[in-house]
Amino acid sequence: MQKIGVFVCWCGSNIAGTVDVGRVVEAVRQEPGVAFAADYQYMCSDSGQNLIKSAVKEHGLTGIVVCSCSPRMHEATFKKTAAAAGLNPYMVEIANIREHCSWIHKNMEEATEKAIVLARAAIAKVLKDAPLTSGTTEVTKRALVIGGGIAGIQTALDIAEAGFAVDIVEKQPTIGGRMAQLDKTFPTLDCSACILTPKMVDAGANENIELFTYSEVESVKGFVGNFTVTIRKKARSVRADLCTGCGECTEKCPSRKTKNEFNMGMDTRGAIYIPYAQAVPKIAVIDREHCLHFKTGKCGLCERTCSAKAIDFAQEDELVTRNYGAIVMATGFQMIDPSGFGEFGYGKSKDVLTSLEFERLMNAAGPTGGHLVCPSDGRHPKHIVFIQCVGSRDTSGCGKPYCSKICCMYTAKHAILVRDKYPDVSVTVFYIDVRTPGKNFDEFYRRAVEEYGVQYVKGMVGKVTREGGRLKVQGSDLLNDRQLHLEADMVVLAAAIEPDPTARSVASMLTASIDTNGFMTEAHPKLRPVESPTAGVFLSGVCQGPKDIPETVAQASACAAKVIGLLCKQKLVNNACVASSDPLLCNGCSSCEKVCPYGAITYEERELNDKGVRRTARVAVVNEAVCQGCGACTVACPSGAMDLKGFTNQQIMAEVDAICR
Amino acid sequence: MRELTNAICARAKELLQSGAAGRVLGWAPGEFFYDPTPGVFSEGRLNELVYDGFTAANLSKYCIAESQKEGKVLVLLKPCDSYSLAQLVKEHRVKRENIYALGIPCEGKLDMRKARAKGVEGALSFREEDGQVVFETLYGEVRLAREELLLERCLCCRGREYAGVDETLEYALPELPKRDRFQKVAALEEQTAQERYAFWRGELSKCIRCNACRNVCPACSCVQCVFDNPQSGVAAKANSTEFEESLFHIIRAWHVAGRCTDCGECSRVCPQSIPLHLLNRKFIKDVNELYGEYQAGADPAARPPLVNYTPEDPEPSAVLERGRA
Amino acid sequence: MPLNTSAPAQTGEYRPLIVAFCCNWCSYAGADLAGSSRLTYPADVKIIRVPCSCRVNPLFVLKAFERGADGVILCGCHPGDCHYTTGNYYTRRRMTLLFSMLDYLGIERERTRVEWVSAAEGAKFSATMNDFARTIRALGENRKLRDLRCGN
Amino acid sequence: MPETTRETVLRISGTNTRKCMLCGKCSGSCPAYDAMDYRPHQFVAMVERGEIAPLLQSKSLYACMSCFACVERCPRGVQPASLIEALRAMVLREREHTRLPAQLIPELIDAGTPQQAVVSAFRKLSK
Amino acid sequence: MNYYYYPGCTLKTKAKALDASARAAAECLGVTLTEVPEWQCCGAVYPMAQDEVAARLSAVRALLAAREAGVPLVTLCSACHHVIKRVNADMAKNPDLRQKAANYLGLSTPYAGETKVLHYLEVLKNDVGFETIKQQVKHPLTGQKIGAYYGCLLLRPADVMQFDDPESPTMLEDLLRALGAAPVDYDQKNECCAGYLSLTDPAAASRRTRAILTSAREAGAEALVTACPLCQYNLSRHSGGSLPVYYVTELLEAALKGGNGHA
Repeated sequence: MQKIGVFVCWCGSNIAGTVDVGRVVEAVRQEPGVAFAADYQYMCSDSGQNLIKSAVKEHGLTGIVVCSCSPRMHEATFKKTAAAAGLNPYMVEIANIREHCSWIHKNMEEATEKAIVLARAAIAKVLKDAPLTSGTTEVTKRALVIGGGIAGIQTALDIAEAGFAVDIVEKQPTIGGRMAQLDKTFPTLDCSACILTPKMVDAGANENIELFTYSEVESVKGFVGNFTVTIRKKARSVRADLCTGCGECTEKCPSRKTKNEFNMGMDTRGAIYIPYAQAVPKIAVIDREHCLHFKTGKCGLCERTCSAKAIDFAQEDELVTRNYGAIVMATGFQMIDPSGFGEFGYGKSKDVLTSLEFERLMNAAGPTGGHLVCPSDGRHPKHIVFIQCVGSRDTSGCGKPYCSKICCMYTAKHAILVRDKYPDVSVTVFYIDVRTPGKNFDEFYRRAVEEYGVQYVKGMVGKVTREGGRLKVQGSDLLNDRQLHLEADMVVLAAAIEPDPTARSVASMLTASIDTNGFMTEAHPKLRPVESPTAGVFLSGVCQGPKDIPETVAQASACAAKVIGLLCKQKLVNNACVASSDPLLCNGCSSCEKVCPYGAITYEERELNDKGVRRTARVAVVNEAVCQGCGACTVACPSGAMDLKGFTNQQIMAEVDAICR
Repeated sequence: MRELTNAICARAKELLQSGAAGRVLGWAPGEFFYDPTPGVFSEGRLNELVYDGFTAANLSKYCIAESQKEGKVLVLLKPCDSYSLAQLVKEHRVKRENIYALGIPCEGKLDMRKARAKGVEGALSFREEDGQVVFETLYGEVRLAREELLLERCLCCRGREYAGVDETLEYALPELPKRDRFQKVAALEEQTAQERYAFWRGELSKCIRCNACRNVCPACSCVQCVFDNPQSGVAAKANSTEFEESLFHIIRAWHVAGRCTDCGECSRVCPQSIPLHLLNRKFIKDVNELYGEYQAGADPAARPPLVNYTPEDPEPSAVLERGRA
Repeated sequence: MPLNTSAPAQTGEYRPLIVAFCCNWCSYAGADLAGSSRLTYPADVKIIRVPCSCRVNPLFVLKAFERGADGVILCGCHPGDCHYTTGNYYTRRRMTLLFSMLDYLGIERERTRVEWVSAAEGAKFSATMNDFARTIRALGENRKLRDLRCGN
Repeated sequence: MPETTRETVLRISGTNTRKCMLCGKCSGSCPAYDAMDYRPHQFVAMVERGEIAPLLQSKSLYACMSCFACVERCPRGVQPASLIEALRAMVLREREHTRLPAQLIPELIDAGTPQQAVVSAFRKLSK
Repeated sequence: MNYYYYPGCTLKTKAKALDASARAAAECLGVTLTEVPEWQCCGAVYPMAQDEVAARLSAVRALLAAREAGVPLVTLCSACHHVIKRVNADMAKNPDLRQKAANYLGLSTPYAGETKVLHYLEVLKNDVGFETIKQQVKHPLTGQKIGAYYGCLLLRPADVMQFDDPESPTMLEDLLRALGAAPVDYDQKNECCAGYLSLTDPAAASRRTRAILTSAREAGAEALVTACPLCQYNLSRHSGGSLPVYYVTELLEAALKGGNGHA
């Protein structure tokens, strides 16, 4: 005979403001099996938990129902409470009367009625609960970081420092990511490459880190602690073990028309190339799409040039399969193509640039050697207009509804850099809001205005036109109640940033969820910001949401800490809610085996004692360490032999019954 | 017909003598001429074996129990029955190594209900002559065209291919009609929801829950049926309401969906003449239309449609919009 | 802010009973987000948490109807985003066929629905439930499945 | 007097002024900006605040070219042109506010003036 | 290729050249344009006020006629196209307006936007194909530097008009290229000529057209083309003859058939 205790939480006024908790308590007392019912202001507080513990002891409760917030919030808390009181933690059920009731209903009568029904369903379920114990599995002591930008590098370095092996998969031929393309960094104006390249070198040299550059994740199987990942190492056509990175071949390559990705296509590179001087690993790669040898079979100049004999035209993609305990998403971002905003003239005039292009234009290793000139004709500009929020905070269709977060600060940086280096160039910034929440950020923006005389105009540009070889910018100056018509030599668009498109396919392989904007969803937006809801998958950098460098690095290290915490564990406690098959009911038909995504079900011949009758039968057996408890098998099973612990057929039917009563 | 029966017996005898099997699963005379029943024959009793217009029973399901016994059993399978056995083998329900499957030809089986509806009363025996069935009755001879008496399923015969038999017995027989088996399903789909509801309510209300459909169905071969399991939550015994009563046929059709070979035994044995095969055929038609042609039992390697998917499968909502202008 | 969807139950007003099966990872979390965003939907909707939409046996759906539910809705992760990789693909086939069968039997097809709601789609969850509840209210009480077979 | 509530303007215009994030792109795009006393962004803000009366007097109602640049470029889907049109309609629906008496037409047109110009002027300026 | 054709009032009077050239070119290209029977003036201005029903009715009548004939409705004048296309969208998307229009017109089946509204240029581009036109050109406009002027009404609001990229349209240029001309790109091609104000505020119209003409001239244009009679009037009036402004169909006809003086 079960003795159930029901504990109704007020959650301050969050629940009690809309649900008459007293009436809920009264109602559930009448339910069969309920031996105790009480309400309390904060059931999750120490004293609330103590109330539960003492009630368990005093009334000899065998099961607990807590009517409170979502089980996603405090189910674990109350399971611990139950365990502390000597109950099996799986004898706890939560009735979600906050998120699913008090917060969405305004009428007390109605909300109270619903709360009672939800409580009844939980009671009906707990009456059919059985004590469960969890199994354990080993943890593979190796992590995979997907993406080799500053986020991935930092996460990998921290994990490696803690003594664990970690692999970085980067689709480009070098690690470094976006940060390598930046000139200076705000708000300190230190050189981006100067602070990034030592980390790239560290990552390349660290014996715990293995780099898979020019590589992509091909497939992912398994689950937390035991992922199996196949990585495709694309053929570089250059042998990594032989190439010395001397660069001879890149200079000799006769195919010179390929747009240089590193410089945002503002100059060209050879078909065999090293992305940039500080590349790690510094190994050449042949871009087969543009290589004359691969296109016509005629060239082979690089092969003849290479004294290390590293060129290998016959190289093929290589698949590497490894096991990992944890996987980190660090797939980063790209800038949107602002061509969708034709009014700004991007694509029509070469002097209209994105901020990232401008970044390269200012950089000493950039297409102009760091000389600020108009891309259209190489003239020295007199006036540069920056336009903020191009495609950010835009719900009209071609933009992004969110704030890209970094543009205000980098635009201030650009403005300062221009004014610092070329005091003769005037700078105007059109802004909607200047957002500078960050250490020394607002001070930096004020320096742009006060020390460098950057003109900040509150308003948006309506149209950029070409006139007399220059650009004409028509925009509003809201604070001065006028429409401006400014002549400019360059216009720089602070285009929105968006998650790198590869994130979507990788996330899909990891079964990690993605939000409507393509950013990775975190397990909890405030309390678990570096974990994906998928156990064993962690988030580092902009793949989770727009971030600047210090934030990215902070999150990368936080992410590493979480990974280290996982890899430190000797064993992982498994989900106790696993499938199990009643051999006496099993037909042996293999339907369940076919739908199991984890291969957790196998079949074996067993001798059975069927109510005194001995028979041998082919029956399903569930590997509890592998089963993740989805329940697909339970529905595939026609005889009902397969059931899911914690969510049994009887339990769910009982809930249905209680709700429909 | 006698000639074909003799041929079957002769081949069966050879097989028994060669040691390919130790006994024969076939049809034995029933209480009346029109209800031969499944039976197991030793070599000596082979002369009792019946094979005529009324040996409609699908013997596949009996292989589950027979294959568990000592020695090999020779089972006689009409083309459509062979798919049932193949499906059972695919589901590991039958020990295939204990079975010798002999595919035997079929000229379509007869429905005594149709004969009665055409005025055959007090029938004592029957014989077949040139596409006609001649009933000897208390009131004299009645002659009816064979085609008029064919079982519903035989009017939509799916042909003379066998699935997974060890050998087939060649014997020339006239072709059977090949009507569209989904015609009635499509006609129902065309109707309004009200009309369909009225149709099914009328049919399902006739059910007396005798379980004949379940007992005869080769796909309904669970070790224990959910309706007999008080733990399942659907068995009538466990409930005070009439869940099992009202939803039995939906659940039964659901449980055999993707596994049902459309052998039509359910409708044949229903004492209330409920067209139960129309439920199964609805699932088969949907599967064929939505996920590609699938015939249960035909391909031992093919994944059954309900334990399979493609990322491009249509959405439930889109499917319900079908035909809704 | 219109709150008509959560209008108090007036005497005589028909209130349907709606059972919503929500997968733990996406849709239940989406419902939580609807809650924390205070996006209302009618109290007629009662949610049952399942680990994955593929845990929902058609028997549960039929059982709910038989016990007096007027509408049953299943919510899961978007196809391709299943926490268990493939669960919702099976759900999709199963429910497609089941709903098609119910339709074939003449049960109003609007009484059953499958929606994919991610953990980020609180607004979609609320909108879906409002729409479904409105549909079910318009349909009225579900008698058909219970009466499919007359008592004899 | 015409109804002069914010709600009326919102209903007739079918636009939602609360979506505005005060970026000023409408006024940055407007080709009639310099001829206006109240500018497109001010229409949005003032309607939102319920300051309808001054807008009914505004000469901007007759300066707007209905070119829809503000509608097209608004990042938030606000339609300043629809607000201006709604207000113009509210004024014109009062007969005494007809801005284009028919007798004036002959002196405004020349031999080449297309019908379209006359028809549209009537549509925009009279009731 | 059969269509209902809605000429509109201006094409029957001051812009007969637009109408005549369009019909002639259509005939050459195997496009059959049947004039909508008893069409009424569309009103020349799309009523943005959501409570204006009467002003939408003549457009609905034309749309209804096309629905009954089961053919797309083709327009040519930018104003007509704008009005009819947007009213069509209203009927499809706004149940209130749809019902009110049905009540006014006494329709048993309300008009719900079933008719496909096409601009003449869309027919040329999508149904005839610029490539086909190119092959049929007998008198190519080789070397002619022509600026395309789109104006406002064809392009905006783009979500309803769906004519071309509202900021960087290319449809006219693509056609001009098919005709053998050398289109000139300039940034004012989609800016307003203030046509609606040409009666009441000629100064505004003058300012706007000057900006457009200057921009086109600076880019090297020696002529402009447009599809709108009001734009054509406005631009020619202020160009002082320095920059001829043609209807696009005039050039089309000339290229297909030869003849006309300017081509």
